[in-house]
Amino acid sequence: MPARIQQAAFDAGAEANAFAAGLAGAGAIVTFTGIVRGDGGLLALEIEHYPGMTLRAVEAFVDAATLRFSLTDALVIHRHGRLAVGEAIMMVATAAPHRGDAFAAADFLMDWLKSRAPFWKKEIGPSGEAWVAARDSDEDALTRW
Amino acid sequence: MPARIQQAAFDAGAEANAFAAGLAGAGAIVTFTGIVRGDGGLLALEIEHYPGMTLRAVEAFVDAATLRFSLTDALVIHRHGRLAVGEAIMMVATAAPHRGDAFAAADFLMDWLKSRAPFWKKEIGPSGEAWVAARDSDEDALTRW
Amino acid sequence: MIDVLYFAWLRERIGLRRESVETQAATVADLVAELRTRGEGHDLAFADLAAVRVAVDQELAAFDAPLRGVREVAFFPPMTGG
Amino acid sequence: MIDVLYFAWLRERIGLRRESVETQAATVADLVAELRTRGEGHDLAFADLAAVRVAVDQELAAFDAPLRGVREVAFFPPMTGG
Repeated sequence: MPARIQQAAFDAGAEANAFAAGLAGAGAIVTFTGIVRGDGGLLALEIEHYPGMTLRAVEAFVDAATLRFSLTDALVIHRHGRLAVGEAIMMVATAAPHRGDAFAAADFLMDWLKSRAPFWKKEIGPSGEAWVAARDSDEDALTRW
Repeated sequence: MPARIQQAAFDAGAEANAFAAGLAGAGAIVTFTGIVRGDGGLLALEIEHYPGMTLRAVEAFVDAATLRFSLTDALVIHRHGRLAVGEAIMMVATAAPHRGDAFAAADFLMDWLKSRAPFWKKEIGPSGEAWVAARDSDEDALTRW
Repeated sequence: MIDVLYFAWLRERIGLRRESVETQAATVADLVAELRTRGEGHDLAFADLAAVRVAVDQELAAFDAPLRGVREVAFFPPMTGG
Repeated sequence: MIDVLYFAWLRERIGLRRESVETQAATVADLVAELRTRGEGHDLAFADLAAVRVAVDQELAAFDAPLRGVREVAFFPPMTGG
């Protein structure tokens, strides 16, 4: 299952090990884990998503990465709902015969998840709530690929 | 402890979780794990190293990466001795407030470990043993930084 | 009948997660023009279309996308996942 | 007295992990010239210096590095870790 969208917390290390155990012929595994940072007194993050669309969109990115980078396998886990500071938001794992492909594919997946997967983050702080604005740099990052 | 050189196998997922648990302020964690591939009937890999020099060299690379990429923390584990196909050879973990730094630092550390850490790999196959030749591309990769 | 969905601050401004709309609109842009007449919240939500993204039948689309045969249109701000 | 260490195929060709060498060599290159006279294995190991790397007191160094005060010199092929 190349992608999972879930409210529940996940164990990044256990997921990485399960991912690695299912591989044959990989020489390189890259994982990326995104964590809620407590900058500016942030209390929690609320992540909204588009249930009908999210999983298919993420799976399409995984398929694109797999085709483009000679991957052995790839995995995306992305949470929604309320997340406390320090919790893992999402993770990407990529496996390839060679490390260049594994690194590039993880970077590629992160760029697409940031700007094209239907998730929206709201920051909940001591003085109120605010939707996170998309950054031009995230959009620009897509032109790298 | 930013670097460990060891003969014993390690649990990449457990190491990644322990690394993550010790962080404060990181928004991004990248891990790289190198695995012994069974290409061409390879039976095992024998990794020799230079005990007096290895740990200090690897720690120096970690220090350089930490200075250069605004890291929260970094870890390198590298094994020596005889490794079977499918076993993890080494891992790198990097943590940073932002993902660009975490990715770049992991890539940087891999480039330095490949070409400047005193490890030598010997491939043990069905028809004999042969030292792995360094590739020009690995040496060239250092000029990126 | 088209199901219209709203996410993030568009949902909050409009005060709805979804609504069913009887429309003859030919394109997403035409639909937006109709939706803006539904009230102040709708009008405000669509005031700056540069800040709005659209998906047609759960695929990202442009505002000139045709609506013939379409069952679901979703409006939301630029995505901020990852 | 300098401790001279060999790794990987240099170790195998020379048949030694380390040896203590009494030398007045001024540089690594001078030391290599002396070592090559120690036997066929030594001579063969240093036949192509482009394929040999050196560390002086456990720091990577060049063949023209001076040996004054040095305690340990290691010879090995290009590294292949990671």
